[in-house]
Amino acid sequence: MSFDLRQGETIGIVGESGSGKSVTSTAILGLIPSPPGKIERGSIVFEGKDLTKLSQDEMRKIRGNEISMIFQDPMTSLNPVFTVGNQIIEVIRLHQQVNKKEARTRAIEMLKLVGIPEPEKRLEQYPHEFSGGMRQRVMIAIALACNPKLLIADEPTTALDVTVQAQILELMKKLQVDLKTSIIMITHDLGVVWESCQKVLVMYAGNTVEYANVEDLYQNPLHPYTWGLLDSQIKSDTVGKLPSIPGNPPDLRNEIAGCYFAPRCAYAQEKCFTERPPLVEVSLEHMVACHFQTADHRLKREGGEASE
Amino acid sequence: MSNQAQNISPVSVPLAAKKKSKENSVWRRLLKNKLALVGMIIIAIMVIFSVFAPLIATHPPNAMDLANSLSEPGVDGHILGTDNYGRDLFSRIIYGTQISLIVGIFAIGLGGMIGTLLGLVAGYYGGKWDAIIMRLMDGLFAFPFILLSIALMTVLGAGLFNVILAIGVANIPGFARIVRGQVLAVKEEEYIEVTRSLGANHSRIIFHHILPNCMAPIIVYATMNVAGAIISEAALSFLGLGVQPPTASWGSILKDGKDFLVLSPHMATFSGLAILLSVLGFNLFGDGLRDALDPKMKV
Amino acid sequence: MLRLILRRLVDLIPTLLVVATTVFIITRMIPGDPAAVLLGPQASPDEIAKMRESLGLNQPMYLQYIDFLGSLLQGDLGTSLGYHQPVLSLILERFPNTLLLSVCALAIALLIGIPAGIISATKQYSAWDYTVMILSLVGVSMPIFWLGVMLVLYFSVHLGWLPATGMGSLSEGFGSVITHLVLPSIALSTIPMATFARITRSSMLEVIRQDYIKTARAKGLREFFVVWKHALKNAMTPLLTVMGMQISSMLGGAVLTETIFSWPGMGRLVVDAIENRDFVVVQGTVLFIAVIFVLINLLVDILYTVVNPRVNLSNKGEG
Amino acid sequence: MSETILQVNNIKKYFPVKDSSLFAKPAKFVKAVDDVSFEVKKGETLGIVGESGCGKSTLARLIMQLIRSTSGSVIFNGQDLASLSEQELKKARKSIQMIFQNPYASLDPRKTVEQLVMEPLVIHQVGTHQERVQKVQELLEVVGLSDYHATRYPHEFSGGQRQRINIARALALHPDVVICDESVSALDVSIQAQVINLLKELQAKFDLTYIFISHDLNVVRYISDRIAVMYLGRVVEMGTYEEIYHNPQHPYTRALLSAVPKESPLVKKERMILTGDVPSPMNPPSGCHFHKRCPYATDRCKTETPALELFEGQHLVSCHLLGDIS
Amino acid sequence: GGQSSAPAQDGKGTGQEQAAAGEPKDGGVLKIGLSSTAKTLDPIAYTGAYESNIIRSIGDTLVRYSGDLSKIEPSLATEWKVSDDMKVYTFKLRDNVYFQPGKYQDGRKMTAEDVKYSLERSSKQSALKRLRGVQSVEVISENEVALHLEQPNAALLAMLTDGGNIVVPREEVEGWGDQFGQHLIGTGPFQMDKFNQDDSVALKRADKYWGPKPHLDGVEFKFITDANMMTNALRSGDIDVVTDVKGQNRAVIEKDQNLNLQTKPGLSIEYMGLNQNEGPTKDKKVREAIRMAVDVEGLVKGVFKWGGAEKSYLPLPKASWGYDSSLEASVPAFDPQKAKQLLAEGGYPDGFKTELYVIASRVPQATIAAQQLKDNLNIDAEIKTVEWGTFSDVVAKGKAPLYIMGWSWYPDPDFFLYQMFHSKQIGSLGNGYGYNNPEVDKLLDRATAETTDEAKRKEMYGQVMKMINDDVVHVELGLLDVATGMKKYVEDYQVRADSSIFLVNEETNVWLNK
Ligand SMILES: Nc1ncnc2c1ncn2[C@@H]1O[C@H](COP(=O)(O)OP(=O)(O)OP(=O)(O)O)[C@@H](O)[C@H]1O
Ligand SMILES: Nc1ncnc2c1ncn2[C@@H]1O[C@H](COP(=O)(O)OP(=O)(O)OP(=O)(O)O)[C@@H](O)[C@H]1O
Ligand SMILES: [Mg+2]
Ligand SMILES: [Mg+2]
Repeated sequence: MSFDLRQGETIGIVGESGSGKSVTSTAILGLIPSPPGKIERGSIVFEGKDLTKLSQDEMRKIRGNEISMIFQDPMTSLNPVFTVGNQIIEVIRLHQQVNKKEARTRAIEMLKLVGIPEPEKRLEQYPHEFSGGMRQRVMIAIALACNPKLLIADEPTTALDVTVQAQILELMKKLQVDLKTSIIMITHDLGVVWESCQKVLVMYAGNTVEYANVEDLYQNPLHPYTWGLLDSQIKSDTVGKLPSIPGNPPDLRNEIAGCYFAPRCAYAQEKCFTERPPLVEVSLEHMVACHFQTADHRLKREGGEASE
Repeated sequence: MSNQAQNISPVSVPLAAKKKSKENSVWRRLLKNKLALVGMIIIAIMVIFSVFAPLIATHPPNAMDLANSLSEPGVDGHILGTDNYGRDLFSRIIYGTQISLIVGIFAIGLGGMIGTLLGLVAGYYGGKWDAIIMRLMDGLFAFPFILLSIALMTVLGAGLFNVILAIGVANIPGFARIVRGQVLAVKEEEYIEVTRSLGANHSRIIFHHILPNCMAPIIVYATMNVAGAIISEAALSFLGLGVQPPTASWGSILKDGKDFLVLSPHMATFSGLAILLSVLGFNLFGDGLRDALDPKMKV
Repeated sequence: MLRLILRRLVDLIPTLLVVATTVFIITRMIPGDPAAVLLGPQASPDEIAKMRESLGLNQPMYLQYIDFLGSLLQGDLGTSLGYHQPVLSLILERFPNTLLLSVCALAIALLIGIPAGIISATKQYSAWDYTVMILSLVGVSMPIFWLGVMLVLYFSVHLGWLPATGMGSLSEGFGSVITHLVLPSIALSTIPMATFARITRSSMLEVIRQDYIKTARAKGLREFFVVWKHALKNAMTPLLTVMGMQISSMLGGAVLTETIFSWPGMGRLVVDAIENRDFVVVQGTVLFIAVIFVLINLLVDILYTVVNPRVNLSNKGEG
Repeated sequence: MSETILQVNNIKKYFPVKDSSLFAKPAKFVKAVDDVSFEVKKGETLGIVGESGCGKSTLARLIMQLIRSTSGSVIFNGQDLASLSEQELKKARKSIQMIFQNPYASLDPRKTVEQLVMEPLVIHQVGTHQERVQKVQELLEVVGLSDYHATRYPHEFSGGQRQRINIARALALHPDVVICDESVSALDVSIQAQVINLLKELQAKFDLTYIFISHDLNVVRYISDRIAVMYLGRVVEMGTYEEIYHNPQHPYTRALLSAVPKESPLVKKERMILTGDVPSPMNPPSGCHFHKRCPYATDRCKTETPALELFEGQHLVSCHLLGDIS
Repeated sequence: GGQSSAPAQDGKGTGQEQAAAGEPKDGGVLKIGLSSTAKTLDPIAYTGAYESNIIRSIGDTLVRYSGDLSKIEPSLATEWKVSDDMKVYTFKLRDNVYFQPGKYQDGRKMTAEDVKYSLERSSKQSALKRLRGVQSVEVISENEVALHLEQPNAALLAMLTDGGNIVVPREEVEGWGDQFGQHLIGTGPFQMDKFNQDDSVALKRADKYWGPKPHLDGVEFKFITDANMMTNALRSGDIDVVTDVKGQNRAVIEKDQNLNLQTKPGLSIEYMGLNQNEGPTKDKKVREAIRMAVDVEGLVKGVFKWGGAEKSYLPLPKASWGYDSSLEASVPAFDPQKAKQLLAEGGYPDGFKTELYVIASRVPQATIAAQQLKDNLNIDAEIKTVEWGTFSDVVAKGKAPLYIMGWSWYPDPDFFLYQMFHSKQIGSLGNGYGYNNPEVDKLLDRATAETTDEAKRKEMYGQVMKMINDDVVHVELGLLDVATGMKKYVEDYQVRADSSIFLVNEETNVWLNK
């Protein structure tokens, strides 16, 4: 997969559970546990540096400092046995030459910034004394404590309630404006993508199947998987039987020769099972990986809603 | 759901076969695990030793030759030398396998079973039961092993069974505590509540759901304690509780060997090695079994 | 918290009553007349009879029991038949020695067992891992007397670095006690060390897969801190349980170690007392040990809350 | 459709809060469910929405008699469930089943699918073993799993498939009422659609009654005939789905509706972002529980608890400002 | 074998060594390892031989045995005489004897009152009755006391040598009460310095000791319960002297360049007791068969692979003056054939099943004996290893069909033969087989009541042993050595057959040659 991202921009990565979204994002930080994982090939260029070529030490200086990350589940991503303050101060002192007191002041500032009332008191509390939404805000505070240039948000709102989810998305938007941070937003909820991203990357089984601007993708989705994804979202006006993608994602432990989506694809033909389609740019800044969606050939989308 | 019936393909796999296949899968997983396999081979060898001792042993285990006591390994056809009575050490270790195996397995089995049961009850029911059982366990833990053993001997008389009983009883509190801790965690799992919602009674919940999910630490703890049990047997035989001379057991050979440690270390060394090997076997097997019983472990 | 402590202390009463009764019954039940054992082989029957009388052993059992409970209520553990001294003072004289030995052994076990377990877990399936695991199995199957004699043969007899037995005394300087302490502590520490290594390993393997470890790494934390700060504290809970059990059995008297190294501790006291049928001492020590166990369990429960703020003590064990 | 199958009357659940200090009065409670009443008719689906921690699961547990209510009653087919003996309750449980929130945690990891689905049959001693095996095959078929899945373990399945296993298990005893506690919340969109379709199919086929709990309003709307909105242990609004979606009255319902993410990148949606978190049920605000986060709150809201009153049709609302907010 | 080098190792030998080593040097602390813990040193309360060894360095008795145990010598009493009816013993006391200073007295002179107090305390209050049959002690003058006996007792002087009968000051006894056992005060060469429970007892030189001035500054007794560790401690230099050396440790010490092993036949015998009243052994033929079927020679060699014991013939150790080697010949030799025949005559041609009780430390003896009984007579003697408390209970109650145990006490034969064979002792451990022979009883009584003359008494004891031999009560097994290991630099250390330790007296004065 490949994509690029400019300052202050947000890219959304969507795809079902297990489609490799988290692996991609942790790869950027060089955090794929090895063994078993390892980056086979390719490069990750951040501000001109290839992150895959950096040493562990250099990488550590970047982590949490220039690139930071918010994980999927706020309930399990904070260390339960340290106070929230401890965990924020830790990252500040790690990357900035400040003393304990200054770090503490900064931590309080951060908590205030993400909208946690009584931050002085809250600093001394443990994660389990926070609600899910507050924990996710703490995670954001940790991630933003060193003014990173890039924030990777791995499903930052999946575990949260709708109202809290709305709050968090709002907060991230605001912070992005203030801090000029670029964001990689990983989610399986297209609504979140519409809400907050400029570009979107659709992943299936570890591969990028489509990459486009958000509007473009919404109006003119090309990959059958993207169609399925769009269709199965329940909207305020959905009635009748829900369109859904039949079957289950493939087991990636097995060798699969063709297009990963072929077994579930209504449009699949023989070729799809034998040959992996490359990701090609079919129109301006719109890339798709499908044998039958090319610059000069289009599939006709059946069922669902036509978006032309 | 009868209206569905015609759509349903006939049951393809006969039931018995299926049951078997499940057991098979645990077994297969065990066999696939190389370390567990090593463990099983060790245990198998010990079982063979204990069953076929008369065939394997090179000498009668109790035949003394006082003139040739404590001879070095290899001398006069004594593979591992002789003990302080001039008895063939190899043959005694072979014969001793049986006692040591029986004591190790049954004592831990007994202590493990009772301890697990108590731990299950304490952890599951909590409250008063928990307090009573666990405080009793504290009390039992406080009892010196020797005192307990002498008392048991008095009531029940000496014998192999009482060695097992004494060591078993001494092992109860440890199991109870470990199991209780585990139960406290498992009983909060959602699938336990699901089972309750299906109308299951306590015993079904405890034995069909909580217990299987507590097995991992129980197995590990049990296999680790086998060594202790085998060694304890020697301590007990000196109190008159249990296996009496001239019957051979690893523990008693080891303990006898202690008095010749400096000049003739082979007695203590070989019996110690036998214990070590069996412990290795049990632990490897235990770890393998734990993994094999855990459907999540990929082998 | 205070409530819990108080409740546990109240719990202690029935425990002690049960323990006291059981130990009373057991000591009266086992063969061997204290008077006869005390007087030795040369005693004549009428001397033994006189001795029994003077020890109060010819009273009816229930009276002895009532006497025993009565003085127990007044905090009196009785007077030793063999030492002719109050049992409590006998215990209190030896308990610090046992405590010292156990604490040192525990420290060694922790300082080596936990790092070994951690390294084993962080390098799972490496040569290191296998080495540590095999060594830990050797550790649990190593008979203490064997290890003790070997240690002494090498370090005391061969190298002459350390004294072989005894405890030394503070009057010869602190160093004397320290040097006497080394070998018995090492011998006593092997089994707990091996246990800790195994428990730490499995518990670390669990913890290290958790999300918050990923978070810590994503912060740019050194692996060292990730493991030793973030992971370890989370892995402590099962370790504490086992630690509590190990301390309990050590304080109950590391009988073998104390015997081999002639360490003047509780273990020897109680075994001696059993062999000499010094029932009063047996009763006293068993009760004392029971109290210690309950206190250690309590301490472990309190420690749970320290390593894990989620644990709510008042709910634990009573809910 | 008109026959009432389940009735919940003024049910309350107060969890006592254990305080660790020695001298505290034990008078503190979490009012997880505070005076909730509703009825469900045969064959209908009642949706319950609300934020995390508002008492949805507790309500479900109360109905299932997994926990005892502090007061109030659950009447099922005319029987007060709380008054039943152990044995009678076991019988009643055949008719009410629950599908739990978390498909990952609600399956015993050490049981095969067959054992799991067969469990209710075993517990209630339905049929011979042979018949049970047959039944399991049928059930797996019904939920769209194949018979070769029967010998596998839960971890070998995706979330959607696991939820199917849960559903199969819940259906094993032919229940009348199925409570779905966030049964699809943990699933991916495409899987979620599969499961919802399945639920709807089954409802049609077996005339099931659902109580469908979720915090996803679109899902609830899609599946439910009537919807109850809960906030901090209380029902704040209840009505048919048209009533709730097209004419929401309670400010909280409105906030919930507006929090649903955009459905298109093309529209600009004005969202009503609530401030603050759900307050702790241990220490709920006085008066109307919602007043601290409500942009319209008046002084009256701070002191006086509003009652759940009929607004129009079947539409019940609990707000002092009923009709005043545009 | 330690025995072969015996000449240099008996009491006199040390004297020659001393000459070779040159002038004794003063100074240093001698560290002695004892194999059991001293619980209390109170003379009336102590129970173990280990404790009495410490007591002997602190206090003195009126009389003591000479180094070779051949005769009673003066100690606090300079001379004594026995009345004709043998019921009054009069002692003349040494005059320059002072107690060691303590908390309740400052080292005052010992008086006749102290002797009276101490001996009466022992005879009335001592749990172990170390002064049996003393009716009263009379202070005749400032330096003269008389002991009045209930009945004649020729063994009185032997009893008086016991550490339990040292003279102690009343103030200290009463002042310390229960604690006196940790703060013993006496008139001996060393005084209590520190009592570390279960660990060690440290003594320092007593300045006003009446005897020769000790060369040593002090003595430390260390309690080391594990025999192997004791030897290790000797080798590592933790201690200078180990007592009670057995088994492999004998060889280990002999091999070590820096160590000396001194060994001599002791006052300990081992035997198998044969139940006289119950089971197959009730029949004398069976008992004879058993005795003949045990190859004692082989057994002793097997158990004591590294030496330290010899075959025993009589129920009396050779170190006792009562020992009569002419009786050895009347003990039948090992003869399995004849044994088998006797057993058949006794009605058990195919052997029988029985039990052999033993404590853990004598399991090797039992193992070999049982094997021999099995091999030679097809008797299945199931070994019952029990700990001491149970053993003494079972045996004293006469419930053990066969048992192996040991006996050791003063050199006076009374303490062996009376204890083990007088019917009055049935019910106690000594006569656990229930031996009852009125003739033996009579002789044993006479031997202490009629005369104090050793020759006459020896004759009577000889007759007793003959009868016992005929009745087959014991199978005598081993006669154990007393073996002591020590650093080469320990000089003038006397190993005594009764394994008592005297560091300083008229015969010896231990010093360190380093
Ligand atoms: N440590 C690992 N070892 C082996 N396989 C892994 C590991 N981590 C992830 N995978 C596999 O890589 C694939 C992609 O996983 P990833 O976590 O990136 O998915 P995701 O899109 O983030 O899913 P979700 O929405 O559930 O977070 C999955 O098939 C997963 O099983
Ligand atoms: N056993 C219990 N003891 C004490 N408090 C409880 C208990 N169970 C639930 N609660 C509390 O009751 C309140 C309601 O919980 P409940 O689980 O019913 O919420 P929910 O609406 O299902 O939330 P979610 O969406 O997170 O599942 C919460 O504050 C919870 O902390
Ligand atoms: Mg992910
Ligand atoms: Mg819930």
